[in-house]
Amino acid sequence: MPYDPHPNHEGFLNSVGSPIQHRFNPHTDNGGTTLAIAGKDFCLVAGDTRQSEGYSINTRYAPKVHELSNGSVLATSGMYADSVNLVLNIETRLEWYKHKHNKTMSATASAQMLMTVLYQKRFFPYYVFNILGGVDEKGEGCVFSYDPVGCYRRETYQAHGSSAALIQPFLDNQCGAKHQNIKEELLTLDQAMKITKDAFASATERDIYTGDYLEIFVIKKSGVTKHKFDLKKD
Amino acid sequence: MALKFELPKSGFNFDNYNRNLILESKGLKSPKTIKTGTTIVGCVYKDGIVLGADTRATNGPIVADKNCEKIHYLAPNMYCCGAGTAADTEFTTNLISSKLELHRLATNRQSRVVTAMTMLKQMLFRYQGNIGAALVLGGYDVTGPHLYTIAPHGSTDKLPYVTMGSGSLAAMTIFENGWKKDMSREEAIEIVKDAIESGIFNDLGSGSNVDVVVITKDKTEVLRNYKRPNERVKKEQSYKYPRGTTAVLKTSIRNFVDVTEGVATPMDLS
Amino acid sequence: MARRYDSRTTIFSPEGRLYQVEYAMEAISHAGTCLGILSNEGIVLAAEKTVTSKLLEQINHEKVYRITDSMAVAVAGITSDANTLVNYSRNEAQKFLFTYNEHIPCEQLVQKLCDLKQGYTQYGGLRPYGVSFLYAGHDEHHGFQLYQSDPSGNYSGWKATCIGQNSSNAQGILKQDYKEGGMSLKEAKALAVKVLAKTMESTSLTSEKRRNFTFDFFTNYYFFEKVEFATLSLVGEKVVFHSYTVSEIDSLLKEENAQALQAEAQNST
Amino acid sequence: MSIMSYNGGAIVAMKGKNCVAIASDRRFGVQALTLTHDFQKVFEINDKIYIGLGGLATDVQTLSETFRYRVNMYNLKEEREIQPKTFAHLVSSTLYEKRFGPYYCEPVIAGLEKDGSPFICSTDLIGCTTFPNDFVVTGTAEQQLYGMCESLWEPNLEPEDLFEIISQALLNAVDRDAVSGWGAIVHVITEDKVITRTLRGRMD
Amino acid sequence: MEILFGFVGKDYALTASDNTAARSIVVQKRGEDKSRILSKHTLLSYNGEAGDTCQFSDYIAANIKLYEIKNGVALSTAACTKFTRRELANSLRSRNAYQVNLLISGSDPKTGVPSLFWLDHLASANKVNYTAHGYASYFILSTMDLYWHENLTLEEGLGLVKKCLKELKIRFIGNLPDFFIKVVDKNGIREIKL
Amino acid sequence: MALVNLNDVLSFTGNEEDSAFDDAKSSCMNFETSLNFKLPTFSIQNLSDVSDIATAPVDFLKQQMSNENNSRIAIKKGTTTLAFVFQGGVIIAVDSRATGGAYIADGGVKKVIEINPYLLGTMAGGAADCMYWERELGRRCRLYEFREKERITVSAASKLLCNIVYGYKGMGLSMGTMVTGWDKTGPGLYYVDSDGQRLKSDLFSVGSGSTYAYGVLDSLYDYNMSVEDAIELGTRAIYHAGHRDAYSGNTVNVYHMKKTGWEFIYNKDINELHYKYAAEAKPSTLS
Repeated sequence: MPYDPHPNHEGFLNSVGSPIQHRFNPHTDNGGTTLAIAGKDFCLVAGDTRQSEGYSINTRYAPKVHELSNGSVLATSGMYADSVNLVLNIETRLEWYKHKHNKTMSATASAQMLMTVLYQKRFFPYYVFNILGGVDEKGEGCVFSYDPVGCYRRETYQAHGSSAALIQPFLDNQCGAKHQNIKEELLTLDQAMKITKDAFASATERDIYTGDYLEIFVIKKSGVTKHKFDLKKD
Repeated sequence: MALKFELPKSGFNFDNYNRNLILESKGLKSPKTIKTGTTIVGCVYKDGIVLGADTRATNGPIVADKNCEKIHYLAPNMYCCGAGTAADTEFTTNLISSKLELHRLATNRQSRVVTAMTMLKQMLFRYQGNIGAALVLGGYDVTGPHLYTIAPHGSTDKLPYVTMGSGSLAAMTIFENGWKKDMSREEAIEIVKDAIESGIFNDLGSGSNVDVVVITKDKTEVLRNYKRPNERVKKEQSYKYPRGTTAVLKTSIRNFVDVTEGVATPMDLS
Repeated sequence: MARRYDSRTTIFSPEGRLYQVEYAMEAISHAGTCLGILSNEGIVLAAEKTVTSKLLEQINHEKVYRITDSMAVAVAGITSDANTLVNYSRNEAQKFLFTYNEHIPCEQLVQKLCDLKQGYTQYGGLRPYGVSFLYAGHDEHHGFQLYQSDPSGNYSGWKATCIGQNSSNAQGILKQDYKEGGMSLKEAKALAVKVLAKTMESTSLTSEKRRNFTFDFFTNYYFFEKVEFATLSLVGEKVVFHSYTVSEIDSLLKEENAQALQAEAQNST
Repeated sequence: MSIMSYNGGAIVAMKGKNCVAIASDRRFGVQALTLTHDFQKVFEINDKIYIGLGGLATDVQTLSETFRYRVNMYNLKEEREIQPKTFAHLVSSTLYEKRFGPYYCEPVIAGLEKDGSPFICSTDLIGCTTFPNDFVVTGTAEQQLYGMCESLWEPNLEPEDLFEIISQALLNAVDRDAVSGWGAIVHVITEDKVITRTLRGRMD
Repeated sequence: MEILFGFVGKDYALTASDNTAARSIVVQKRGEDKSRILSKHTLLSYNGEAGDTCQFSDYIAANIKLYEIKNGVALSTAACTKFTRRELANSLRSRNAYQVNLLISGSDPKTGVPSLFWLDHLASANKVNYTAHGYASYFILSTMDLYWHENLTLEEGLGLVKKCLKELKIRFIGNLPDFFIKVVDKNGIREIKL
Repeated sequence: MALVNLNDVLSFTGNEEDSAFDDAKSSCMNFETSLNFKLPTFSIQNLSDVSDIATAPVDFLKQQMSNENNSRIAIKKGTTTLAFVFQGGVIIAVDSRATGGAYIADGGVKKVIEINPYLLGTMAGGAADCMYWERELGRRCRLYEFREKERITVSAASKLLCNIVYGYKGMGLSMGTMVTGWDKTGPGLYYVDSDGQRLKSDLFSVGSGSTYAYGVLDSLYDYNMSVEDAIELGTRAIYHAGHRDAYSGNTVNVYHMKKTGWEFIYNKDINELHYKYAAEAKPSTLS
C-alpha cells in the first residue's frame, strides 16, 4: 500500500457507502526473475521458479524457463498465463516451420519470429518479458532480450523480471567488466554458473518475489542440460 | 528581520503538509514508508504468555531490513509486537513505554497490561487509523496473564491466541490446529515458532528469523532470533577487486588531530 | 526615600536612576575578575574563579564559555544567570548560521544579547540579569574584536578591559601596559598573567603572602587552580579557541615567571 | 514520477573492519534535466559521523542545516561529540515529528563508535531506523544498489578493499539509473583518518 | 515562456533576462526589469508566477536592505542566497507558496570573485558556473556547455549571450525580443546593452 | 452490464487461441501467395461495439502502458537522434540508451535501423514500433524495386511509412523517426512521426534530448563543412544531449549517407567523450 500522507477519509467513506470503481485488468504480475549469459560456445539461461500474486505464493515450482523444440531456451517473466500461451504459440510455429522447411529453425531466426509474434499483439500485448538463449549458426552463444511488444536486441548478458534492477548492474560489472579497468571478455561456463548462482542468491535476499528454486539451462551445440538448485523459501 | 526558526516542540508537526499537497497536485507521487509486512503472534499458556514475530521489514517488493526487531519493550512485565508502518509501531510503543514508566514511578506499582492496552487504544483511536500500528500486546500482572490485539483504529480484542499482520492467516492455521489450554512452556514456544515460520514461508511480507518473548509471573525472557531458518548460503566466490581498480579523480586524506592537544575541532559543516 | 523606587526595575528614582540595575552592577563588582586583551594575533581571556575548594570537582570552564567556533565569552556575576544567557546566545548564533549559512558577526550577537538584557530593565516584575560579559570574537568584517556588556544592556568595544572585582585596579594596569598599535598574542598573555597576579594579590588570598610582587607566588598551586585562561587565535584561515588546561596554565605561569624574573634581574643590574 | 526521484540521487554506506564507508553520486537534476554535477548529499556531522541524505534536494538542504543546528547545540551543551547511535535517534525523531507532512528524504548514517566499531543506519522518510550489520542504501538507484551490495559485500573488509567494493557497487548501480550518477564521492572513515575520493563516473 | 539565464566569467557574474510582462496570450509591457538589487554587489533575478515574483523579490530585497542598515555590513552573496532559500522553503509550507525561480549573482567586494546561485520554486539552491531557468534551459545549456570556461572575458561572455539568444530565436517557440543583461563585478551592478 | 463487458474482453482473448494458428500460417507461408504481403494481422477489438470506454483498446492500452501505474508495460523511451544534410551527404548520429521509467533497461540499443543499403531510419519513441514498421518499410521498398526496376526515392519511402502509421493514428503507436537516404535526386532527409506528420528539411533532431542537440547543431552547423567536421559535429551534439538529458546517453553511433550508400562510421562511448572534451580548449564565442 503506498504511503498516504493525508488521512484517507475516502477509504473510510467507501466502506460506508459510496461506490468504488473497479476495472477488469487482464494483466497480472506473477513475479520472478530470469537471466541469460552468452559464452563462447555456450549459452546459459536461468530463472527462479516462484510464482506469486500479491503477498501470496501460488506455487513454489512453476518453471519460467522453457526449452523449445529447436534447441533454444526461452525465459519468460511477467504474467505466467501469457507466457504459457506464448510458448505454445512459438512451439506451434516451430513445428510448422519444421514441416515446411524440413529443418529446425535456427536460434537467430526464432528470435526474429518472436519479435513478430510479440508485435502482432501490439494493442493487447503479452505481458511477458522474454529472453531467448541459444547457440547461433557459428556455434556461439547468443542471447536475445525483448520488451513486451517485441523490440529486441542481441546481448551477451541480460536479466529480466522482478529482480532485473538488482541483478543487471552486477552482470554489467562481472560480465561486462564495467568500471573495472580491464577488457571485457566472454565468461567461461564455470564463471557464468558461479555468477548466476550468486546473483540469484543475492536477489532472493532482497526481492520478495524471487526464491524457492533456481533452474539453470546450459545450451551447447551438443544439446541442452538442466540444473536445479535450492534458493531461500521465505 | 524575523528569523523564522522555532525550537522543536513536542508532538507532531504539520509544517510540510501544505507543501506536500502542492507537490502531489503536480503529479509527483508520495514515496512509501517502510512497512513490516509481518507475522506477529501471541498465545497464553499455563504460566504466562509467549509472543512471537518474524524479522522482515519491506519497502514495496524490496526487503528493507532482514533482521529487524518487531517485539518492543513496554514494561518489564510487558512486551508488544508491532505490525504496519514500522516507524509508527516503534514510536508508539516507545511513547507508551515511557508513559508506563512514569506511571510506575508515580504509583509505585507494577504496570498492568490493561493500562497499557487502554493507553495504546486511546492514542490510536485519537489518530483515527492514521498511525498505522497493529499491535499484539502481551504481559503478566497481578491479575494474571493477558493477551490483546490492538488494531490501527483503536479497537481491541482479548483472546487466548492471536495473530496479526499480512501473515496472520498463515499463522492462525497453526494455532487453530494445535493450540491447547494450559500448554507447557516448551509446547507454547514450539507452537509460536511454528506459527511464525508458517508466516515466514507462506507470506511474502514476512521472512527471515523468529523472535520469541516469554513472559511469566516473575520472569521475562527475550529469545531474539530464537530460530534462524533462513541463513544465506555461502557465496560461490569472493568479489574483492584488486586495489586500484576504481578510477579516481581526486583523493584527499584528513588525519584526525589528537583532541587532547587542545586544538578545538571545527563544528561547522559548510 | 530610595526604598520606594528600589523594588521595581521599571521605575526611575527622582534622581533618574534605576536602582535595581545599579544593584545588579554592584553584584558583579564582587564577582571574580575577568579580563580580555586584544592583540594583533588574537584575544586573551582570563578569569579568576572565586569559589575553590579541594573537594570541588575540577571543571575546566566555569567562567569562559565557547559560543561558536569563532566566539567565546567570559562572565562575571551570577553564574546561573550567565548560563541562561550563554545558552541564549549559542542558540541565536546557531539560528543565524541556520538562516544565512555564515557565522554571525560578533557585534550582532553582542547586540542580540544586550537587547535581551535591556528588556529585563524595563518590564515589570522582572529582575535584571546579574551578569557582565566579555566577548572575544572574530569575524570577516572586523577581524578580532573584544566587547564588554553589563546588566543594563549597554555594550562597548575595547582593546583591553576588565570586569568583576578590582576591575578599576586592573583597568589601570591595562591602560598603563597596553601597547598601543598592537601586541603579539604572547605579549597579551604575559600582560594578562601580570594583571591577574596583581589584582588577585590585593585580595584576601595574598594577605598572608608576601606583600611584594614576587614571582614564586605563581607556582602556588592555588593560583592556577583559581584561574581560567583561554585564547582565540587564527591558525591558517581557521579561528581556533583554546581553553587552557590546569597543567597548561601551570606551564604558562612558570614561563612568564621565569621571564619576569629575568627581566627583573636585568632591571636591577 | 515519485517525488523522491524528482532530483535523483543514490547513496550507500557499508561496514568494514574497524572502518566504515559512505558514498553518493553527485547529480542534481530536475527530472530528466541534469543541472549540476557537484551537489552535496553526504554531510560531515563530526570527524567520525557522516550522514547521506537522499531524496528531494530542497529537503536535503533543509535537513542538513537542521541536523547541523541540532548537533552544534548538542556539542555546546553537552561539551562532547555526539555518538553515532545518539545521532541516529536525533535524525529519527526529527523525521517522525513530521509524520503527517514528511520531509521527502531518506537518510543513511555512517560512523565509528567510541570503541572504534563501525556503525551504519538508515531510516525511511518518517524515521523508521534499521541497523543492519552489512550495508544500507537509499535513493533512486536503491534496487540496483541492493543487488550490487548483496553480491559484493563481505565481512571484515580492510579500508582499501571496502573502498573498491563500495565504489564498484555505486558506480555500476547508478549506471543503470537514469536520474543518478554524474560522478561519485566516497568517504572511508577509519580510526585515525578519513579518506575522501572523487570517482571517475559516467557523465551521461 | 520566460527566459532567465546567467553565468560567471573571469571577474564578473552576468545574468540575462527577458523584459516582457505577459498575461495569457497578451503582452502587457515590454521593458519590465525582472530583477532586484539586494546590495551593491548582489543582484536577484527572477521569473515565475505573476504576483508571486514581485512580492517575493520585494520582500527579500527589503529584508536584506534592512539587515544592511541595521548591522552596517552587507550580507555576502552566499548568505543572501541562504536567506532567500530559507524564506522560500518556509513559504512552501504555507497555504500560498511563492512560485518563483531565482538567480542570485554577485561579486565579492574584497576579492572580486564572482558567484552565481540557482534557486528553483522548491527552494533547492545550487552554486553554479552557468545555468538557466525554465524552458530556456533545454535549449541553451548545451550551448553553454560547449562554450563556457572559467576565464571568459566580458567580451567573450557577451559573445556567449549572443549565441544563446540566437539559439532561442531559432528553436524556442516563445521567442522574446528584448533582454536585460546585467553584470555584477567588483564595481557593482550595471546593465549592458548588446 | 459489467458482465457483458467482461465477456467482450474474454471473447477477445478467446479468439486468440484460434488465430494463433492463422498467425502461424501467415508468417510461415508468405511465399505461397502474394495476398499475404499485406499488413500483419492484429487482434484488435471491434471498435464499433464499444459501449464502455473502459474496454476500448486504446484506452486500455494507455492504462497498461503509461509510466504511471508502476509501469506495467513501460515501453522503452527516451532518446536523442539527429540527422543533417551537408555537402558530403547526410550525417546520422544517435545515442544508445533505452529507459523504462528511471531504470536504464539497455545501454546499447541500435537506434539506427538499416532499412536497406541506401536507406536508414532512426528510432525515437516506442522502440518496437520503430523497429517493426521500418522493417516492414524495408520489405515494401524491396518490392517496389522489383516492380519498378529502380530504387525507391527517400521521399516515396518516407511517405509510405507515414501512410502506414497514419492508419493507426490515435491507437497508441509512438514513433518519431528520420528517414534518410540517397536516391536519384541526391541525399534526402525526412521526419516522420506517429501522428502522420512528415517534414523535409536539412536538419532534424528527435527525442527527449533533441533540444540540447539543436543547441550545438544550430551554432556549429555549416552546409559546406568537411566530412570529418560533420561527423565530429554529429558526435558532439549527441554527447551534449547525453550529458544533459537523463534519458539519453551511453554511446554514440554515427552513420554517413553517401552516394554509394550508407557507411557506419563509429560507435563511441559518451563518457570517454566527456573526459576528452573536458580536456580540450573550448571554442571561442567571438566568431
